[in-house]
Amino acid sequence: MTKGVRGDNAVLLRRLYTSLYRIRRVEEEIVRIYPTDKIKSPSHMSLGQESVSVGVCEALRKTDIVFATYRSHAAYLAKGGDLKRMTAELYGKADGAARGKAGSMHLIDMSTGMMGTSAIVGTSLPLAVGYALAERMRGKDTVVVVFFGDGAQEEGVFHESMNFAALKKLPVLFVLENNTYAIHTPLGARVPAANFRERAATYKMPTQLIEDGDTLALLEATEAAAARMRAGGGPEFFEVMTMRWLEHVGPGDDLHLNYRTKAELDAWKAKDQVKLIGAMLDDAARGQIQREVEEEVQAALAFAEASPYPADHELYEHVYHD
Amino acid sequence: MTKGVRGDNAVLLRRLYTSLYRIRRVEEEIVRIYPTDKIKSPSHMSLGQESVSVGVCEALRKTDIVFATYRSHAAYLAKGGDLKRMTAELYGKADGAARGKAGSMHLIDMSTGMMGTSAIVGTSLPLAVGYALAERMRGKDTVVVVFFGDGAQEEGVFHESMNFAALKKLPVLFVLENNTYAIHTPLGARVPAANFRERAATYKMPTQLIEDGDTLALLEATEAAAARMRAGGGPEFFEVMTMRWLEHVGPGDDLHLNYRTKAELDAWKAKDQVKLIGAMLDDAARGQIQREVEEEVQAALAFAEASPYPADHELYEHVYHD
Amino acid sequence: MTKLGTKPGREISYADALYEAVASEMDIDPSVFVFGLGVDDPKGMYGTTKDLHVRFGADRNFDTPLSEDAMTGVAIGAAIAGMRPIHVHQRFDFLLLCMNQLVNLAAKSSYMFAGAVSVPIVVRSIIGRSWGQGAQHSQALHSMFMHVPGLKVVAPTTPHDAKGCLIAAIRDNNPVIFVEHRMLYGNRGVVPEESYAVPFGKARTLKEGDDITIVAVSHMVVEALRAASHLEKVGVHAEVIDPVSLSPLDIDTIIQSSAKTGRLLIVDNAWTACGASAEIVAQVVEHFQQTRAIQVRRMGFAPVPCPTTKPLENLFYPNARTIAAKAYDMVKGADQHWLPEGPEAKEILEFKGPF
Amino acid sequence: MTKLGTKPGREISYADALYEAVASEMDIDPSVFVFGLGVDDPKGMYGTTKDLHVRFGADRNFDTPLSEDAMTGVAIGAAIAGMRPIHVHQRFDFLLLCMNQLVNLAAKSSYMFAGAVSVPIVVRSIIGRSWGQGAQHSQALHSMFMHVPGLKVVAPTTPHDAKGCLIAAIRDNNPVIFVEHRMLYGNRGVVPEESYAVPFGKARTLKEGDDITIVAVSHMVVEALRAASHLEKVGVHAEVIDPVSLSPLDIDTIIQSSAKTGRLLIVDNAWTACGASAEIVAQVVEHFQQTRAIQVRRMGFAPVPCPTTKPLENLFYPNARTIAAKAYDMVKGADQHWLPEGPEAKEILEFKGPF
Ligand SMILES: Cc1ncc(C[n+]2csc(CCOP(=O)(O)OP(=O)(O)O)c2C)c(N)n1
Ligand SMILES: Cc1ncc(C[n+]2csc(CCOP(=O)(O)OP(=O)(O)O)c2C)c(N)n1
Ligand SMILES: [Mg+2]
Ligand SMILES: [Mg+2]
Repeated sequence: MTKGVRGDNAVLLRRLYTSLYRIRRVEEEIVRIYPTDKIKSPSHMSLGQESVSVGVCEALRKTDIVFATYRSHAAYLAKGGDLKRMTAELYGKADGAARGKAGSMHLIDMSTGMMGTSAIVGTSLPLAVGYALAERMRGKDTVVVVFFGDGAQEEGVFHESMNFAALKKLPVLFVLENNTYAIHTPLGARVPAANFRERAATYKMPTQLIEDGDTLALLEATEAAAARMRAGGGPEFFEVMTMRWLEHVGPGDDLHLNYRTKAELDAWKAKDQVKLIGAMLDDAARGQIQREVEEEVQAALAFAEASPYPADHELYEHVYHD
Repeated sequence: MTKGVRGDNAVLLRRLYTSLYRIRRVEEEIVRIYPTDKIKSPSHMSLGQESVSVGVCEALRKTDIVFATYRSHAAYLAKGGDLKRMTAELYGKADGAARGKAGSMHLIDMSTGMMGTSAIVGTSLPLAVGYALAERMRGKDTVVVVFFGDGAQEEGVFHESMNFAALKKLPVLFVLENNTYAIHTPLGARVPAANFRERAATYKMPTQLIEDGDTLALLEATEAAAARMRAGGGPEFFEVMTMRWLEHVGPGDDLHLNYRTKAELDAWKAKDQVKLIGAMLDDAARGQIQREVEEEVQAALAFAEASPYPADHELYEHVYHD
Repeated sequence: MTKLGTKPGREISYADALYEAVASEMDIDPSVFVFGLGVDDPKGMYGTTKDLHVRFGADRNFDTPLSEDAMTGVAIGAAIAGMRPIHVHQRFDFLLLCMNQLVNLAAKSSYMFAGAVSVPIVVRSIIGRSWGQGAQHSQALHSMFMHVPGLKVVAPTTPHDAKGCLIAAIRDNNPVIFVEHRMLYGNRGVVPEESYAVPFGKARTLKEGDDITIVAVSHMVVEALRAASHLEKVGVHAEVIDPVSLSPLDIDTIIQSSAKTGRLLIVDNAWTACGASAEIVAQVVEHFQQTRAIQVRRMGFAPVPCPTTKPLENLFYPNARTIAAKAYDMVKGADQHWLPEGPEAKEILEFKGPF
Repeated sequence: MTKLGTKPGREISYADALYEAVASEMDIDPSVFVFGLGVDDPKGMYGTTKDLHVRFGADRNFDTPLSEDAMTGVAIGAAIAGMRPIHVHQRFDFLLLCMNQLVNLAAKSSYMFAGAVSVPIVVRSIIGRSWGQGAQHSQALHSMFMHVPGLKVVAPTTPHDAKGCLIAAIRDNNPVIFVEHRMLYGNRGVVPEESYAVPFGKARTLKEGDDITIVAVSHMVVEALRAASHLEKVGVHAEVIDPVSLSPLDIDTIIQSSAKTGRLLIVDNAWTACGASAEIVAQVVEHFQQTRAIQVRRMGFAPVPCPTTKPLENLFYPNARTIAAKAYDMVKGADQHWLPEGPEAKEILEFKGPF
């Protein structure tokens, strides 16, 4: 897997496993509940890709900023987003992260630096750059991370955002979550070569490849990159190989669609980061985390169930700020 | 300058010089006439950059296609566009290339493969790709050239167009006319590094640098590239170093604006391609060409003067095709 | 005024009608091709492009990178070269990435070049709704395109018109924004098997009535027809008009009906500000001037972004009951507080996510 | 109804008024910054941003790569972080590259996130005209933005309002599309030296009259005032209203004036289809319903792309004479064939290219 990590390995591993397992369990519950129609919100599961968010966010400060995508659950939770407000949001309830106006595709928790996500592919890239510009103008040493998919790099705004971030030497960490598919379309149908780091390097930014969604490698790499960025080193680029286990959107499997193979998916499941990190803990520690997470998840779901729907007059609120 | 060129050097050189000198003289005349207000059309002079269009277009067939920019005069004429219809267009007259509806920024001559130009930077790039796609679908071996400026490569659509052309292996020659300025802004204020060929190479296309707007080098390079593209080799990318002599738009000098130095401009003027190619001819040949061009240019201006303005009812024509 | 044939015949869905239109045109015209994100994927754009790549070859129905801006330019370039590309967008919202090419290039080329080029492209734009599509997956921006000379905009509602308009759009020598609504895809209706074009610029009167004219756009036509049924039960006879084509717009049919009823309610499947509904009102009153004061009302999306949570989403859209109530007030005088009973639209009730 | 103070005072140009607004806000609020293509170049956006980088530092007035889409996103991201960016576009036409960020992100963020973020950006959009700007450098697309909830749209006409509205726009906590017209830049007027905000949603009656209400937008206000002078000479008293702010729109002032005159002519500096003029007509007739049949007419760009050649360009735009003629017909009855004598607008006559 990876070389040694920071000082207190045990504490760190417990934190990582808690974060990973929590995302996993919440999503498993979403999958279970989805068919009941209680969650009427197109949900793009992070299941299988949890480690990308967890590895990166573990290296960030609370004041650092994360921009992510409609596949938002992992980043939201990894950056410390409130679980109850997330479940309530998916239920469309008034206690949701955005009072039910956002749904799964637009999670937000400003108090933890989790910026609201967008359902238009690639659109958060320049926002992250702009946020970093603002922080730098005010002399802060904030690091801004933007997660995006392999599909997003095809949008012109990716090129424009990389160019500008590099030009202005802004502290933006571009994290390409390469799950090799955009919905059902493999990379081969979209790019002449999957040489994303090579291209990123032409913007004069350091790049790194993280294989297998390796949580610990990502954590270490992010810590180092964040330190360089805080010191004014300019943007960096990570390509993280990973795989979603479920269909593009929704709770189901999708092997019957035949756009990817069972062997391919099984290979990824065999190197499941949640299991691998869990295996580094002893049974007692792991069991305790699992029990605590279970309790928290069930409490969050109960909270969502109990929360009221927003009142009718809320339809007209929040369009403008005074 | 460059190594030997095709068979009948003398004929070729006469053709090249005619083309270069013709563009030069027309633009000198536009500069002269402009203050009279007869040409009410924002004109972006090619003056100083003639060789880029001439070197490339000389290597093309009449059935090959050129997409260019609002800085359109050189490409239009080099691809064989009708000079009379061009001058009449600048005068806003009914005999113009587009009956006065287009002006300098939107020259077109479909009969010679000169596609209508756009005043929105970068927008012709995907059109060229689409045209090439269409030709390939119909089994034709047309080559499509798209000229664009160093500013255009900053637009997202450049990235998207390069990616798609490379993905589909389309016969598009991307010709970056690098005059190092976008209006008054130097490259240093717009890109972290001027490594355009490096980036183009990441799209898996062959790239070449042509220094000093070298007409003959460009001709040779284009001939070779066109042959490869006709054989299915996919898109290629040229970066041609060049310099405009006049202000961004309009007939004036602009050294008083202090965004570039006299020394810089003088260095370019010293390697003027029109002069250099002219010097390869003997005095008699050069003199004859100059006289012929002069006649043609004056005839074209007289034609433009004499042409009527379009009739009022034309305002409503051409919005839709039946 | 054109009527839909009511003679019995083969019934197919709106989605199948779209498929049939494209397939039949691809069959007779080799210059027609289809592309866009997901058109050849296992779901085949809700079935509307399902096996075109199998039937006509992989280069005539192909997926693309996520590059809406350039892909629009590719369509324009191919059209200038003489092809008839159909560019498909899973959501209308994504067209916001294509505005530069559509408005600055596609709409302008014929005119700027005095007819030297034509740009026969079809831009299929699917409006999303339901299951929490939210603010960025539910927009209907047809009025932005109606604003721009050089573009055509059509929004067929019935399977019959879906097929006929798509065929007409493909054959049209101009850029056509083809507006579809996801909630119409399952609707079934009589669709001739043979090829036919529904000409643009002809509205359809789907139901006759003397008391009020209801002009509805896209999915709102379905709701307006339901509203008209509610109204019949209380003795109010609404005339329901589907413009079908928004640009060009058949204002004459709307004017004639308004002259008859004296009341005009326009229900757009969009926001009203500077919308199709505003344009229709303006043209109607410009026509009548002071010769006739027509009572007019507009309904449309609430003037807010679309919320995801179901209770608010329900309020965001006009529906059969609120349309009926508004029409009733217009006929009987304001604030009658009549609201018919009735279930939510079945296509919305039955729709299951995730998308 | 708000009136412009007529007391004498310092006169400056519209362009200088814009400069003064930005400079004074940058002075008092460190979160304000300016960026866009050419803002710090030797021409300083026609002087409106001339030396801001010298006065306030190179990071508060800076040029950008040609990347309108991302730069809009950069503005939004910076605004979410608490800054107040002003993004300047040399031509309104370039905003077509920004539609996705402006409509899908800027307009939606506050609502989607239930007020957790605000997006206080100003998008300065300069309309081009004259000297053959042509189809791609002369568009005025404000109605597209008026259509979208979550955005504000203002189009000041006088130097006084240019300064006051820009200050208000900068202080506004929402995305504001700030519409300027190149032909207004040289116009001079009384502008207080001190800082002041002109509140949005208040129209201005620039001239009073009883015979007809002329509502004009942007540069057409200047032409409408000239038309009103022509009309005075033949005894027709036009009231001229400048909405100043298009979204929110002060329809009350327009309604009151229309009630007084019974005639409403709207002259937009844009196409009419689904335009601001359609929206104003619709709101006015929805207000009066059958209580009052107001005579209404719309004028705007010819429904074609803008041609470059001067004779056709002249026909493309309404002008003082054609506006006066239309108003005269409305007051006296159709087809009077009266057309006042008069020179072309001086700002257009005097304008020399190249751009
Ligand atoms: C601009 C835009 N185009 C298309 C879509 C439809 N769409 C949603 S997700 C997606 C695939 C994105 O793939 P990728 O960026 O690799 O992210 P992943 O879903 O794999 O996490 C597409 C095409 C969209 N939402 N936005
Ligand atoms: C999309 C867009 N943005 C901005 C402009 C304004 N503009 C016109 S030309 C130009 C500079 C382009 O520079 P480059 O591509 O290097 O071409 P050059 O003028 O040097 O030939 C700019 C910014 C425009 N026309 N279109
Ligand atoms: Mg992916
Ligand atoms: Mg340049």
